[in-house]
Amino acid sequence: MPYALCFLLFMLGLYCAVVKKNMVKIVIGIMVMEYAVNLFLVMLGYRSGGTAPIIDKTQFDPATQQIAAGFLNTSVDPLPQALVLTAIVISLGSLALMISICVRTYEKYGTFDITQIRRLKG
Amino acid sequence: MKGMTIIVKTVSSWVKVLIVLFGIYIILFGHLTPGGGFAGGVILASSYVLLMLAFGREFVQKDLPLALDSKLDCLGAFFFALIAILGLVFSGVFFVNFLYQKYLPGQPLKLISAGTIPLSNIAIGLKVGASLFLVIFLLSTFRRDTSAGR
Amino acid sequence: MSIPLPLFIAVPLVIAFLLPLFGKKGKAAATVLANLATISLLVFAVVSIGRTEVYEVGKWSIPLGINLVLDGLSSLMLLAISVVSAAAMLFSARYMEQYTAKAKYLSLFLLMVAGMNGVALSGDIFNLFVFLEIASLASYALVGFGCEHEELEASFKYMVLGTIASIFILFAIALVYGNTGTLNMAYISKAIQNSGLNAGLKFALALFIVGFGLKAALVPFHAWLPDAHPSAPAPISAMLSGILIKTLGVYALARVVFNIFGVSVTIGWLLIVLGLLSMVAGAFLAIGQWDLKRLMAYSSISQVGYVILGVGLGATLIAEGADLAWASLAILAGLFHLVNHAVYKSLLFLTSGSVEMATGTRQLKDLGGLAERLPFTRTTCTVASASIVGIPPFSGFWSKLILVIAAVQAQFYWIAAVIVFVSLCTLIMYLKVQRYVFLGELPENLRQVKENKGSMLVAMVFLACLCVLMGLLVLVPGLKQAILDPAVQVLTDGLKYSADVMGM
Amino acid sequence: MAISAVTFWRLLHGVCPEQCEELAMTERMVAITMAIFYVLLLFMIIAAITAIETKNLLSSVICVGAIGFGASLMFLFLRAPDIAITQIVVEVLGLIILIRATISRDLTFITGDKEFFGTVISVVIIFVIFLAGVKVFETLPDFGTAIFAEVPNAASKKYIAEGLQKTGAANIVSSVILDYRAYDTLGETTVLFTSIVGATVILRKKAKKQLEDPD
Repeated sequence: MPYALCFLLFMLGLYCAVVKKNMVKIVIGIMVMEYAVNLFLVMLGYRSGGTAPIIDKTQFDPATQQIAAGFLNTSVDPLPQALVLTAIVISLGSLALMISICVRTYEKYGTFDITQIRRLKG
Repeated sequence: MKGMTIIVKTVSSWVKVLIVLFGIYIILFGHLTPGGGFAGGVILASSYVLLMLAFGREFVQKDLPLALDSKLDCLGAFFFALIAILGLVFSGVFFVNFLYQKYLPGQPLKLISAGTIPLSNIAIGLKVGASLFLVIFLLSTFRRDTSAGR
Repeated sequence: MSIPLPLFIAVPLVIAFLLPLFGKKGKAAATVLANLATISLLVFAVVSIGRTEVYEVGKWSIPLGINLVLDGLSSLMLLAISVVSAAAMLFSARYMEQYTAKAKYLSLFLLMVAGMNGVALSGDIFNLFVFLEIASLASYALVGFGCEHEELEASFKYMVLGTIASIFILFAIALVYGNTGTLNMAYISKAIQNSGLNAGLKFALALFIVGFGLKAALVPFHAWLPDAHPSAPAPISAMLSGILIKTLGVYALARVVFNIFGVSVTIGWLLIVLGLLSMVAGAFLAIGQWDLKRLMAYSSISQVGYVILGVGLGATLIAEGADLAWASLAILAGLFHLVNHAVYKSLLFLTSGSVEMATGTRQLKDLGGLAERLPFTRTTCTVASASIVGIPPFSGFWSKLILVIAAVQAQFYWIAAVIVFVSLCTLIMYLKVQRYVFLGELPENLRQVKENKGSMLVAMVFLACLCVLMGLLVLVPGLKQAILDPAVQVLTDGLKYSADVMGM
Repeated sequence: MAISAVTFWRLLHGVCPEQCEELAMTERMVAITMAIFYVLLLFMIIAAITAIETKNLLSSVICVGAIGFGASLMFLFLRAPDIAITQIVVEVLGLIILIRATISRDLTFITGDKEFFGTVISVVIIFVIFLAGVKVFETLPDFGTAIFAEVPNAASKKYIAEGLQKTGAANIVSSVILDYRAYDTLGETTVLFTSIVGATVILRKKAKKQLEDPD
């Protein structure tokens, strides 16, 4: 069920990116889609009642170099978290580039409305 | 735009130091606590963004010239790639954590541990901080130039 | 001597990181350095022909770490990427003098090359996504490089569709991870073989096809290409049409469909239909264009259709359990056409850049009679046109011939008919180009036009020679066995990929 | 009530010391967490709808910020403090970038009528894909049972068990992104570098110069 809600968020973003005629709104739609995918990835690695995948002093025994069994059995999946960190940075990068293009286009055309930005045919 | 009132200026010049310190802390302890090079770098960038908002753009230009900023951006990325290539040089495989495995194992849960991971964090922090500040600065200056032109 | 595989990515990356440090004064040095990078990549790619290797980055055995896989298909792609990028880089040395910020341009160019090399070599699905994003972001910026009205508009359109495609791909990767618990392509493939395709994986496959189809500009998803490719500077158009859509679209799609999910009759027919649609629609739309580069861009859609058709035909034949020889013939035709198209379409775009630089326009109606004024451009353009149309003995002829033979042998006579028909349309297109650009009356304002010299000529002649010689790739058995056959083998082996990678 | 307050405090801290382990496994705690997830998800969906439909661009951007902070809280409860921190700081900068782009433009309000027919068709298509997609999630493991726990020899199991020993980093996420999958992170840094170079290129003042200019 949480997956489905997350997918709903994704589809809302897709709707916004496809239907809206304003450049900033399109960017917003893309951002919403990115949030949804990131959330979905992290949700995949969640365990009910889990702990964060960070070992602190209480879970590590320096003498025996052993990690507490409780950590091994409850830690959530670190791999999707690493992926999401990468994905967040990528989305920030594409946001920066996209906004630059928007701002420059605004300077040229004086509008954010893509129905009026139409010099290219087809 | 000459910046905001004296109150904002005074407060932000104090807060800026704290933010920079916090950013450095997040970067340096990235391998032990939540955070890391990326988050820390963004925090560093936001300290300068705060200065820019409070004092105006010229002030920040004096503190951190744009040319220097873009050089830092390139160098940060270059250092990170260099860490990868040093792995190739020292251990024969790309991206080996050669420091941890060969030269400097360190103590678990201590600041100096994990070999190249803290170094990578520093390189990424440098790169991210410089580049994000650069893009925000460019976006805001660009707007002013065009509005002045009209 | 064997080149460590990460150098394919590390060399362009490091040089790209350093290039923006060169200011205005170091422009010449930056150009030389960037050219050295692409030429060394070409050398690496040639040296690596025939090598198969799995490289575990950071000494982490898979699936813990990321692996780079060099097999026949990857080395074919690397070869195509480095040939086109070396020529385009050489061409831009002089062509890009008309723009500012050349060092940044060179940096973005190399980043794009690094991204494509990363995609071609990656053995990890998420890593493939990351490098795909590098190449895509660099191309968005390069399309808008001129900062004119049309360029920004095209760049925004391209960027929106491209980003949506990337998000689809990321979502599909998440679904695959949720179903199989791994990201390594070989391990995913093995997990799918063990468990079969469930609804989640089918949905992921559909998302992959839409995502990569958007990147490859197959026909229902082609809206961005005719705007984006003409808007870019000519060498970048050559890179985009020549190789980017093939690496990010066709190669990645083939890898995912053949080696990870496994072919089925449905997927094969889907690819055939997409290919045929692209071929026919692209050709029809191209004939009506009056902008030189726009015409070539539509023709790219049509030509990518051939590649997808060949690959899809192969997939269908494999899935139906037909004779493997025919399937390999179809795939051979597709891949050979991919390489051919990379060479002649980039040459065509370079010649269009040469015409545009000499005359300042690319509207067919404003041009004419340039045959005497631009002799080298004219010759190279004719060679490339002859190749794309498929006149023997130029390269395009052989790949189309093989494709027709494969279609006839598989008893899809109507597909063979469509291929021949689209070739005729292509002939009309390029006759139109010849007629309006090089023949006819020279307009008054173009009397003073001079041929471009230096690096631009070298790049065009280099590619034109390749166009003539490419036929040897299938005619000389040794070359075919060394370059094309291993690539075909990778696709026909299909799911054996996972065993191959884990075994190495 | 008291229990939930304690739970909440512990949730906020992400890590759970041993003494709360038995508490953590109680169904009550799981139920509370699930309730929090639903509230946050609904909050994000409402914010998304507002962001999409409001006419004022600035409010729209601020609603996006609300989604981002909702996502950040969600990450915190999903035990991903690294991502939560990154999400918050990225959100702040992203908002600054977005607001810079939109604020004090001539046109902050969207005018013009919508194409009713096209909108309806898109809504229907997207709804159908949504219904198809919902079926798909039944093939995933149930929420709360991570996939890596079910797959034999999953890489993540080894990361958790051996990460500290093999890489020396106590933060397993850090050890994954900077050691096991450092190559991805190189790619990520490159993406950021590419986009910044691209942005400087797009925002430069003069793009073309006359060829006759003697450099």
